Amino acid sequence: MNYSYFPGCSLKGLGRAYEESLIPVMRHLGVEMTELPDWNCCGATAYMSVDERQASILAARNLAIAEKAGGQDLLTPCSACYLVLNKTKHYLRETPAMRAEVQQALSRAHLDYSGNTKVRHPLDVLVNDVGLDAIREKVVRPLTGLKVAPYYGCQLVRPYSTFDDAWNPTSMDRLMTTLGAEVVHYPLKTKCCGASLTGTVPEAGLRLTYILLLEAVRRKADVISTVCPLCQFNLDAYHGQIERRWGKVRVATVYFTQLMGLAFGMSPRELGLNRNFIPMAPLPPLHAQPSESSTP
Amino acid sequence: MNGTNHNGIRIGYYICHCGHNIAGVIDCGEVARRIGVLPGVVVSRDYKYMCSEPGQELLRQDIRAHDLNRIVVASCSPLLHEHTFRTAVEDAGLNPYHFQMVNIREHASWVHTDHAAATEKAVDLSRAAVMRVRHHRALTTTRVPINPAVLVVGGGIAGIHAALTLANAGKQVFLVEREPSIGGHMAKFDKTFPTLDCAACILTPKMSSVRAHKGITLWTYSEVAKVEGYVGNYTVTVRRRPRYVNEALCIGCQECISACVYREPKFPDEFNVGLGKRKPVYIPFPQAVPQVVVIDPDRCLELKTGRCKKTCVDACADRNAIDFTQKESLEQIQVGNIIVATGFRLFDAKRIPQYGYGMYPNVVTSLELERLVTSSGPTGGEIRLRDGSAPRSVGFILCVGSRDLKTNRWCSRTCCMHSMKLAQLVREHTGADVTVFYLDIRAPGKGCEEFYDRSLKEGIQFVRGRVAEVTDWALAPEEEGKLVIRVEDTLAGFVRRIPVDMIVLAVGMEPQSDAQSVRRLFNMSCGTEGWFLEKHPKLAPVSTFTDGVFIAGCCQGPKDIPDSIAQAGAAAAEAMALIDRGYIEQEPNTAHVLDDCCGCKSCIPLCPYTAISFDAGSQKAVINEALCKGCGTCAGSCPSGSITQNLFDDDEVFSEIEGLLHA
Amino acid sequence: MKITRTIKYESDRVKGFCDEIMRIPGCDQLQACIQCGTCSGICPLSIYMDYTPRRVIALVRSDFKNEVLRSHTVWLCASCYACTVECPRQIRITDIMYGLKQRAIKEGIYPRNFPIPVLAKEFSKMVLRKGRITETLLVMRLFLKANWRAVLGSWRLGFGLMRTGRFVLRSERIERQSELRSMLTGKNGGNGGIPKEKS
Amino acid sequence: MPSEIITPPASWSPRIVAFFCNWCTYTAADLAGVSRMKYAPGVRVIRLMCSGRLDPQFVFDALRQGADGVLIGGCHPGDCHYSEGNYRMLRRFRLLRRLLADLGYEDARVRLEWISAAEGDRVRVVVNEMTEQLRALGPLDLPGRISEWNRELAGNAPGAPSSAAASPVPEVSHA
Repeated sequence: MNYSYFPGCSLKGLGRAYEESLIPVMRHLGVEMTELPDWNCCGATAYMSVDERQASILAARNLAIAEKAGGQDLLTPCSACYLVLNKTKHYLRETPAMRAEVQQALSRAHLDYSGNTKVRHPLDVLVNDVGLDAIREKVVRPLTGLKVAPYYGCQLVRPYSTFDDAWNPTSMDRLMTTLGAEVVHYPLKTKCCGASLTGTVPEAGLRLTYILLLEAVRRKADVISTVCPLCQFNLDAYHGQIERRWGKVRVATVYFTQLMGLAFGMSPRELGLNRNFIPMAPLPPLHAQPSESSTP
Repeated sequence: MNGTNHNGIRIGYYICHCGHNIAGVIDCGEVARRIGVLPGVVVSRDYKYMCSEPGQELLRQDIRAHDLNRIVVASCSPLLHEHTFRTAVEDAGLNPYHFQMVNIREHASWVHTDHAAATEKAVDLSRAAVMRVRHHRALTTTRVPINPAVLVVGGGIAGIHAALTLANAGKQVFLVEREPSIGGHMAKFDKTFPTLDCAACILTPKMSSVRAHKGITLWTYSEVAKVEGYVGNYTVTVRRRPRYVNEALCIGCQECISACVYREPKFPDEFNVGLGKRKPVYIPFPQAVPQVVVIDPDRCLELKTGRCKKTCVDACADRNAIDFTQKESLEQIQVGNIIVATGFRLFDAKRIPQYGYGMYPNVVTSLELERLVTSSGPTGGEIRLRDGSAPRSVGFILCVGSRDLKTNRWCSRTCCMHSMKLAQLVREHTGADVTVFYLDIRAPGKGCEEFYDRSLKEGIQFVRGRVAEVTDWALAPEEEGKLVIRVEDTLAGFVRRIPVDMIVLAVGMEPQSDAQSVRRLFNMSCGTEGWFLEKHPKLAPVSTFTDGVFIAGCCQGPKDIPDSIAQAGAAAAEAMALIDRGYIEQEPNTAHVLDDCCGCKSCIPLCPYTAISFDAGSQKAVINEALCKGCGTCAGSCPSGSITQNLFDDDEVFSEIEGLLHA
Repeated sequence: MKITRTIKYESDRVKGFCDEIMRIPGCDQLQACIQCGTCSGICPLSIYMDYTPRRVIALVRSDFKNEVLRSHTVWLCASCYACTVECPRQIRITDIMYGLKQRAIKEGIYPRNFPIPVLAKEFSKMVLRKGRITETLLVMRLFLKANWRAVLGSWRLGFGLMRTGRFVLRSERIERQSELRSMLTGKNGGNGGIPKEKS
Repeated sequence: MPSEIITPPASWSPRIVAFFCNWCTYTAADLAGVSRMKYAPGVRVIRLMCSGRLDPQFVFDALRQGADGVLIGGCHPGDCHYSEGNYRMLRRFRLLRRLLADLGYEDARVRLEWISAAEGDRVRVVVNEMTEQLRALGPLDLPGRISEWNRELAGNAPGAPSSAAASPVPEVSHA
């Protein structure tokens, strides 16, 4: 399985632990990822607020480079990038005038956009292309007893994504069960984490993050599993500020790929787990695991 | 073609303004002027309303004064007024088929904004009709006798009322119902709005009249399997499912039910929408008609395993009504008209997961609450939460599944009133705080606004806003252990969280899941939403495009009980109008074989009505006019052009094409 | 208590504003709104907004341009798309919010002393210069520009990021930056196209 | 006869002759009207009881008389008011399509659509789509071409111009 890989700016910065865990996990499953040459910022939500045309060109440039690179599906781990790239595809298909404008801009760099590249999220690829059976085979250290709150956030499932339900997505739930973890009922799984408002308008943004943490604690989750660098940052790095405002809501938030890596027997450090503000409680030593752990 | 002799052809052309409908876009005077100069056109006029009595009179006078023998009227769709004008032409002494209609309203003025182009189109269409009408021949209709029996499909309130109306007029009626009892949705209701009179008191006497009426043959637990023939002469095959109880012998004593080897009712009871339990042998509800038990083959031990003690048979004793050997049977009946009253189904609330139906036990549908509030229901009329306690606060969410492009875009019309009725009953029974979350209160019926007024005075809270979600996570102390509704109070202008004990979802109506196959069975059309399509929303609201097939009740669209009954009466009257005339007049658009038929027989297998046969004597095909329904398929495919179709003759169509294109 | 006048006169409307917004791709369904409030009810941030999303739609439809563009509402939208997915009329409310944000920036009448539009503009400037975003640098710029006191307030966060190796100071940039800039601005090289602020 | 050949291509709009069956597509066109949907005015509808009545000669004749395209509308398969008239027409249409292709006509000139009585909007979409496609193809102008060929034949030119070889003259032999 070969994919183009669009890391996005966050995975090179605040979300580097996501990339650090994604790459070994994918390699372990035999998935080839080739980083898109000279990719640029997807435009994200902020750019959309300023200039729609320029934002579309930014996204389209990446899609055009992916086409030029061979047209494999473009793997996009960041939810914001995933949404922006899919949304741009959608609008360029729907609005011929905008498409013509974008096409003209791309032609300045001898690039061409056909709209055929599929933008995929690693969760989609892992569950639907690699398959849960293949993943189960690689589990050497089942996460038995670990209570996971699966948190999908907003932009992965809404509104351009089609691989899971917008209201009650289940792919990560199934993935976590495959790893041997116990999935807690987490009704806030698609609620917004506050996005960049945690930094800009903390009184609003942090409260959203707080509600997510509070519910995870109430449901007795050991760890929240995320798919998005911004969600992870908000739920992890703002813990101190949140607890100072509203009291203790201690629960670690990690990338779903980090949990996969742990189940595959990789070390926490290798997976970037040391980059968390709120550390995840170490898994019990392997020999304490029940013996059926090796059966698929 | 232009060689046609115009001598003797005197055409009158009339273009209708239809008030502003046509004249607002099309320059009618200009069209009349340009058509007036065509060869053969003697009179060309524009007039405000051609279909009005003065308009028709204008036609009749001109026919007499100018000795016209062909008439063209350009106005609305022929499906609307062709018959009107043919009758007017006939009144003036012309053959009604020496008339041609041009549709410049639905096909031009209403669909185009460019006045010049629409006028040009009206001229082209009119020229085509003028050229075509020259070729029209005098035709006569044939009369076919009508079978006076009527089939009514569906035994809800609409079907019951239609059947009784017809039977009371002395007609023979077959009433076919899929469920083991008639009664439909109405039988499940406690009280009816806006009068709050008891539903059973209205319905059950009608149900027993059906059973008692000599003119009605009632077949429950049966479905129509096949419909053949045409108006006046339908042959209908009905599939009768086995009840495993002989209807003629069962007296409804229900001893078999008490005697069943299942001591306690164990299986979800359909009538109580799963809130109650029944045994494998059961009677759907106490007032069921017919009062005949039914045995559920999926639950009955004997039918499943063949190894039951059959205590029911012993209980039935010498009446011997129970018959485990019953098989499905097919019965054939002959009827002249069919009334389809197959009703609706309720929207599945699980399709809107954010309201938590199926996830939170105290989220119920309006029909479930209806069963809880009924004294004959599973709780004896006590409104109870799943834990057995009485709710102290109840929220009603309206428009569930309705007015939503993702589910059903229509308004279901009854849910506002239905919810207000239930809200009043909840207050009456429990004294709970009731909040109704609505988008717009639609209470336009007679006495309905007054009912809304009364609901307000009863202390029911109304919050205008579509509920965004129902959750069980508390953010404030008063929310602990409750269901929390999050909604924008759009009148107050802010978001509210409202904790309640019970939530009632006012689920909308949608077409039955098998509406498409039923539609095909009776050769009807469905609208975009899937409701059966009436022939015309105003002029023919209970007719369909198939003559002799009528629709009544909610299968045509959501409506309340008074409207369903009114429609049922209208459908019965339409059927009676046909029956009492005694014959059907057939459109003379039948096909005929010309002398130059070479006898290749290629047309014979094409006819869907097997109206074409081969005459060995003359070595030509022959069309049986009584069987021909006038589709023209044979005429369209005859390799030697030796079949013509009346009203759609080659000459007529070719002149129409020429007229359309040649300025 | 301060008494304010809330009546609106016809002269307060900017005729044609709604039509203008409806021409933006994705905003064309605006007129189908039935004012049900699902958007506001599902919006996690509507509780902080001066006008709820439903009211923003109503204001746009009635051409109350200044009220809309000066409101905090559009800037508080976190783009979670819940409203877009839930809207029973399939109105793309999030995209309408974007359309309004662009309009506000273009006209320079967004709320002052409010960090979100500043973030959006700093973000786009950084992309135009470097092609990529270095979050820590962006946040520092933002704090310096909008609210320098916050930099002191969040020292713990910054320290934590450094401790966990997530505080990146090396600026990310793409190789063919001038090519990207010429695509975006339609000009070869230069610094054109960076939106200018009206005063 | 067309005294003026419409020259400015911007204002030229194609003429479509449409054959609609009485029960489905004609009713759908009525519904489009009742719903006040707007579509291109170049289409002219001829009502047939069933699409099964459509004689292929009607199509040839419409093109010969100057139509730029022909649209045929019938009930969806399985929904024919006469059970199977639309299937019969479909069989004929397949043949007709091949014949037209052999004669050099573009596929977009003759189109078959199943449109039920409820699909008023489909009428609008199909007419507009077809109008755009025909606009892109340009005028067919068979009457003009036929008279040109007739002139050439009368002039008895031995080396016929290439346009004649590429352009078809359908044999129409009705009436």
